[in-house]
Amino acid sequence: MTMPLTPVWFIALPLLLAFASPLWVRLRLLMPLLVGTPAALLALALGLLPAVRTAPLLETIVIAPPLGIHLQLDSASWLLVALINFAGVVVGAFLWLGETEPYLRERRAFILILLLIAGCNGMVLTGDLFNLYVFLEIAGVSAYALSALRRDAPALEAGLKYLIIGSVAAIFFLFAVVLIYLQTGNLSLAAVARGFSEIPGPMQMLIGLLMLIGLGIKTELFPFNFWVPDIYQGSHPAVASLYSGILVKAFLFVLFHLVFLFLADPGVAGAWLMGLGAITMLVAETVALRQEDLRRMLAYSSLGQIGLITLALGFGVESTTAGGLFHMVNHTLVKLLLFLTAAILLRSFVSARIADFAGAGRARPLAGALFVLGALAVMGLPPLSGFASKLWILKGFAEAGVFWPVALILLAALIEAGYYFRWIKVLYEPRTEVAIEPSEGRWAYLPIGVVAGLIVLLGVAPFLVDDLFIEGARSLLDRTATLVAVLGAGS
Amino acid sequence: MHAILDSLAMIGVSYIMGFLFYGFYRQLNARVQRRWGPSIWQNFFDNMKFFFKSETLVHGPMFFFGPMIIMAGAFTTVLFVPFLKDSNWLQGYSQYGNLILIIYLLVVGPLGNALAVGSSGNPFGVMGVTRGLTRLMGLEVPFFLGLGLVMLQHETTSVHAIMAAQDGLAHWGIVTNPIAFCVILLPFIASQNGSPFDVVGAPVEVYAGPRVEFGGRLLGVLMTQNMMMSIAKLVLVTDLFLGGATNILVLILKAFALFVLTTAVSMVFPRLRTEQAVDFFWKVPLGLGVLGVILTVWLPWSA
Amino acid sequence: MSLILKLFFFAVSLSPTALLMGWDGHLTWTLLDGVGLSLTLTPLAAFFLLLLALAAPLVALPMLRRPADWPSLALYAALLAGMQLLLLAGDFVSFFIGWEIMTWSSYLLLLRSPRTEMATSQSYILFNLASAFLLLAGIMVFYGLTGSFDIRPLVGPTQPQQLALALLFGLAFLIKVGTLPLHIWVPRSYDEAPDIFSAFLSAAISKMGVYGMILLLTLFPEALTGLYGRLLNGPAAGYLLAWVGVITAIVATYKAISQEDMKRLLAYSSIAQVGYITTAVGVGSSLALGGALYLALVHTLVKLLLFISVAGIVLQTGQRRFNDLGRLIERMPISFFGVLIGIIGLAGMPPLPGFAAKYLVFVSLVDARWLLLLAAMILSSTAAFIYCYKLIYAPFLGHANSAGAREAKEAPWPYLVPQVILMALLFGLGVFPGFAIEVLIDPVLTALRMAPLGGSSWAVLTTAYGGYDGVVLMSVFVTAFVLVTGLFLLLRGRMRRAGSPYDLSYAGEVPTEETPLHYGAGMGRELRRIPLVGWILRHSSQGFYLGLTRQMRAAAGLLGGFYAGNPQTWILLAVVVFAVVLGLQAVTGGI
Amino acid sequence: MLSFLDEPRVLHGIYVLGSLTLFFIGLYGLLAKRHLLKILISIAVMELAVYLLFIGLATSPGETAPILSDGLQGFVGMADPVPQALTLTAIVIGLAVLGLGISLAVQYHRLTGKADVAGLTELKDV
Amino acid sequence: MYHKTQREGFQCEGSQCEQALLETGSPVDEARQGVLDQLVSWMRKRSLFVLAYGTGCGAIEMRPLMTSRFDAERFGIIGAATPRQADVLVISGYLAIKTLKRVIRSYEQMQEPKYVIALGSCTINGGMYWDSYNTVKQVDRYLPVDIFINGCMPRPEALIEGFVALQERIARGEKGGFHRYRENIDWYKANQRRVLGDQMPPAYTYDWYHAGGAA
Repeated sequence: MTMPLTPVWFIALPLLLAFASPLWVRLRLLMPLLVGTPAALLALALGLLPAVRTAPLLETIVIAPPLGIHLQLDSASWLLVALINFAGVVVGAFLWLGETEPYLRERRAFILILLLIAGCNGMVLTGDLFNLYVFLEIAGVSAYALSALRRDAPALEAGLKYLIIGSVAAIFFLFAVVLIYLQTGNLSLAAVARGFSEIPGPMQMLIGLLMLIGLGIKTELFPFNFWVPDIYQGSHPAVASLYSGILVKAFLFVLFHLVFLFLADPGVAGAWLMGLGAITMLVAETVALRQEDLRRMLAYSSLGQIGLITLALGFGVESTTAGGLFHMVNHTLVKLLLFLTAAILLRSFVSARIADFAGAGRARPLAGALFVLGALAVMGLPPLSGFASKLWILKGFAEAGVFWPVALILLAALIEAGYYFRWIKVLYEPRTEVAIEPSEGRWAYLPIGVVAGLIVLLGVAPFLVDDLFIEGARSLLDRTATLVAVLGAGS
Repeated sequence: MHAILDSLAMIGVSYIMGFLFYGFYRQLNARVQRRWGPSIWQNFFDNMKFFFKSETLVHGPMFFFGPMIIMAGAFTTVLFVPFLKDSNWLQGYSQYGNLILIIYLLVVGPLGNALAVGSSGNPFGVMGVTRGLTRLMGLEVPFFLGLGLVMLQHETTSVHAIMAAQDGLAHWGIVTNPIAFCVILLPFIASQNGSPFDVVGAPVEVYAGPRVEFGGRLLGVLMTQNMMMSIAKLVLVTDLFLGGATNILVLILKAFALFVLTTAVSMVFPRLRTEQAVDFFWKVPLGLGVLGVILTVWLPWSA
Repeated sequence: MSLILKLFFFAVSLSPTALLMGWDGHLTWTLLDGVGLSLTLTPLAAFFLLLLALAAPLVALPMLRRPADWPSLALYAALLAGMQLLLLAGDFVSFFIGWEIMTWSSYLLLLRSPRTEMATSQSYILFNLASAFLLLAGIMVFYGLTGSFDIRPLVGPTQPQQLALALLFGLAFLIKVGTLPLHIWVPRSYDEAPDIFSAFLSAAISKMGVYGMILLLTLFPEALTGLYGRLLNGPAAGYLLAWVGVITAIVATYKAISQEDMKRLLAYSSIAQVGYITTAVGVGSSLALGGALYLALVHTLVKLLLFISVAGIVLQTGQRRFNDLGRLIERMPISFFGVLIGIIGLAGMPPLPGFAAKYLVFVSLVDARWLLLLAAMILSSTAAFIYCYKLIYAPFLGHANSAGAREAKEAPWPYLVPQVILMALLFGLGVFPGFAIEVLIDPVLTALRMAPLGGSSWAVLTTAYGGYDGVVLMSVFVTAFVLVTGLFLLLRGRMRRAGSPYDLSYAGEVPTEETPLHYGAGMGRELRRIPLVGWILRHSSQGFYLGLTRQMRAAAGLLGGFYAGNPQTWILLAVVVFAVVLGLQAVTGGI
Repeated sequence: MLSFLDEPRVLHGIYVLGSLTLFFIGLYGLLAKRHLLKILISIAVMELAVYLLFIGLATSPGETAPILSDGLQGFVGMADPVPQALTLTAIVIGLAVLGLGISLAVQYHRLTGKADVAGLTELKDV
Repeated sequence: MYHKTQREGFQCEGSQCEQALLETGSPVDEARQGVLDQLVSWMRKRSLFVLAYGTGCGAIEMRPLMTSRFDAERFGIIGAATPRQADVLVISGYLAIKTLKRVIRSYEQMQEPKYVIALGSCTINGGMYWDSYNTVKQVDRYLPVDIFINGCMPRPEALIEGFVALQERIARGEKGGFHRYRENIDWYKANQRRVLGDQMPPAYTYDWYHAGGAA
């Protein structure tokens, strides 16, 4: 039996494997499959790359015309898919090799993580508004459950908070979808995009706002992101790394995909998003200055980076968009690195309070060094990958002669340095009484090390991959090409 | 050979001028105070007595070498100041130096000696050194500003060139650049350790200051270099403002005139505290200097 | 194994030297779409590379002492790599990359010291990153103007553009060199850094700011003159810069005098020295730039020497405060000579090259007719004598004030070898002031299209305003010294060695070990009574930055209040935003 | 007499009003009630409002349910089937979320004895 | 008329040495008769730096010496601030035991050649303090006095006369008191110790003399 290697596997495979989990438990294949599934998907993505680079892959699974599931794998979504699955591999490997807490190595976690990956893949790939809602909810539900997995008070609290705010977001999003359908009679993204300009202005406005709030909560933009630090704090850092690395990226992609696709002239919406991004960035970085809890600090830092990416993508110029996509990738890598390192440190030092971390870097040199590397990368210091993407973004702004984002980005980076270096300093505080316990799970460093290697590699030689991002940016920005590809030349 | 003879002559001249001038100063001081005063050779006697003290206490190698450094600095300073213009004699090595170098050379020796003072371990000496350095800090600012005006006027730092430009009374620096002369006059007195600014070595206040531990032959060395250094400074100012001298008599005359002027100031003013002195330098002479700068550089009719 | 690693590391520290000798090419490395690094060695960069080549191995040698701190060594290697990249940069991207690598690796090295405090490390990294980000902003403006990252003069920029560039770049470099309102990171970090690394911080890293400033001048068609025309005989924009430099020098000098800790004193003195360099750059003439480069060279040598000597003292005595040291001259004679030569160079005294450098700057100020600046600079450089004296008196002379100082031994050889080398270099440069001009500085000036200073021989320093002969000066002085000492010893009479350090003339009293005889920390305290100095010492820009930090934290608390609520608040906020935007749209006529 | 109610505009207007009312009731509950279960119920009410709106507006009076049964081969005279299908899916999803939420709330109550949304204070800025 | 006490005893190592000391004049230094020596002596004579130690009421008589009325500077006599620079130590008046220590210290810090002039009766025999428990009666036992100037107190004119007498001695090349101090250091130290007990000043000079006095 030959199975066609189509994008549908990105969704189908994790779902199938997740629901067959009792079998894997029996076969003791749970952990290998947790790594293997995203790895296989990553391999699939790499295999599809040449094809995607020539033309977007479209796939429609017809249930009954016009009902069906449209999947669309173009250069931009390919980046996201590859990223999501890579992150899945890393986190899976960390959970497997790192001897983490048992509840993360059980069947439930297995199912939820695979569901999360499937949901994210689906969101990125789908060409259909309602499916988008469905995948959004799949990802959402699995995320709520993942947060609460530890089942102690903080975890349950995080899960509940996440669930409440996430459901509200989903309702707003659903509302927007309903309105769109009622106005255009279509759910296919391309078809909606074609008809979107014919919707009356106020209704467009209303839809836009609903969409903005729904996705804004999910993408963690400023006035809607107050829940984030609580959730990141309550969840296991490895799970938080998935949120920050995968989930938000997928939502961000969706947000901009919709903006660039629906609006013939994304200028106004782009300006709004840039403004939101800038505010998100500055507010988050500022608030992070006072954080005494490692996980919260990383959460705020995530918010800041999301703001930066929003700012870059909102500008809608090829070079900033490519930079923004690149930064997405870098941020995922860095947050994987930081959160997983934080997981290691938390295991050794129990508390996440800054005061308890004094001297941790001296007691755990490798973890300390990795944390420092991640911090340097997240601040965009060369020769690490964060620098290359930031430079790309800044260059895009400079080319366009718009300098206020440059100033804000640099200001935010400075504020960011203010707290990251505070943590680094504390990590290397001279303190003699740090008990050096034998470190368990040395293998946990392997996936982190791979990520660190990638960060350095992408920082030193970003030219290896920059074509991908340029193509991704083009396909994200080029509305007509997408429409033509999906709907045919006549549309 | 000529160079050696010339150098020896310069050292000799400056030494003789030194003790005679200071002898004169003591005489004059006594007469002002209605005393007879010591003989004009008194400084020579004092100096020689110290040179022939049969015992000299040292506190260690650095203590010994300090006076040697200051003496060598004095010799070097003297040799880098041209005593005469248009003459082969009494030139030393002045064509290899310049005004700024001389100003700095004036400080080299004292700083070398300050090491000796420090190594003696006597806190009073170090206190004196600090006061000296503080005073130096105060006086150098207007002093150098005045010299800067002169350098600007002649567009050179070479003392020879400045001297050569002052042919005839009408071209003397004191005539062509009176402000600069006024600016440097008081700092000059201070740099000579003259009376209103002589708190550095005040016996009552800091127990003789930097010299507190020096006795015997080392003190003799210090006295000698002090006299020579004074003469070097006098000759320098003579060169810059009084047109230099073509022969030794004129030199002595001019330097003596200048000396009398500074002496007159010294004798009538009471001693200032260090910080008063510094504050004074930064107000009056420096203010005058700023005025000079405004007049010569900033105003539209100036070059 | 460890020996091989150490040898390898030492070889790494020689890499700037190798680069200086062997580099004759051009290397490019594509980074991104449209962004490439191009590496070339310009004469200006070569001059600063020379400084790095001097500093790197001399600092590496003491760092290699057992037990080696491997992370430090690795970071030091990264630092060297970054600085070489910075110097080789032919375009701003590689310049910036080098700059940033230098920043973070030096920061991490700073953390290796057990004494570093949070405030220190934070101020170090924040100021340096602010500098880096200003630089990046400037680079972006530059890129916006020219469409390329290559370092080359602007063609026909308008005045606002020039001003924007000059401000951004200028501020970046001024932070790095640590001029006045931006200096507060310097003293703390130089003080608390690992003792040996302080030498490198002061000698090499601060010079990169100087390099940047001179590089900045080359970006504009007419350097500083093009910006706001001329004032008297120099560039008007430079007049401002020069005052910044001089005021920095004055304030830092007084702060240095009032310090009670050796390394902090040296830190303030570094600020002051770099202030002179800033002034010289501000004057911008060929004489002044020559002076600036010369000062940079001398300052590198001198600060290496002083910091390494001081590191040796700290290592052997465990003390770093002036009050706790004293009378080390008998126990650490070589270090004594190191510090002695160092302070002579620092004070700019004639036989050593510090004088040549200062001479050039003074003359350039006279040439530019900026006499007030000249006076201000003299104020600072004569006041510097006081802290120079303090620096040699308090540790080496006077009385030993702690057990550590009483029982110290001479520093180990890895500390002494660099000192001896540096002393020899300083001495040689002092005797041949023209050597540095002709071999090191003139090529740079020629490359910058300025008149070379020239000179008839290596012994002579020549300017249009007159010069001096180092060989004659040195021989006269040495002859005089030998003669005087010889004659003195010919005089008859006994020399009597004092019976003990306490054999002092002390108003008939008998001082003992308990008597407070050491004047170390108190030295210069009475300067406070001078109104101007008192005013300077009473004021600090630290309060401003503390206030800024407080305000930032307050803002963080305020904004953090949003994040402290419960889900209902969050939803309410979202709904309110929704309603407000909708309402606004309705009011403005959208719906 | 009440036939004007059958006019699509009026009917749709009623649907809109009704569902919006429901939506705001849900929103009120969400914002004002403090018990966790009440909040979850409010969310369900809000969701319900959206479903109702969708179904209501997508169906005009007189259309039959879009069920392809014997003899009916095309979508003639039927309501648009898509909203129906979508709403069904959404209800399922909503149910799942609600179920998860209630189970979390119950667990939380068992663990801490609290059921107040304002009592979720374990996670906060320090 | 001496008041003998236990503290200030005359029971030294034999009254012979004491007697011999008192009778020893100041013979001309045999070794110093060359032209240069005469010249040097003449210079020394013309320049006397005085360390005026204001031990007692004599201090008040020292001041007019330098003023316009008496003008000691015409003899080359001028004050010195520190013992290191001084040639002459003037003990002006009675010497309390507490002061003695300082005076000895100051004297030992002076560089040779050095001379001591003692003013007033108190330094000779205790004067009006003849029965005081804490006053040194006979300074000559503790320091080698070159010139006593008697009177209570001597007027500045007398002081000048004393100085001139000292100058004549110096010009003649007579051995100064410091020779005596050097040669009889043990005796002097014993006397001093008897008075001062454990308050003795440091033995730098003693050690130096015993080491042979060569650097």
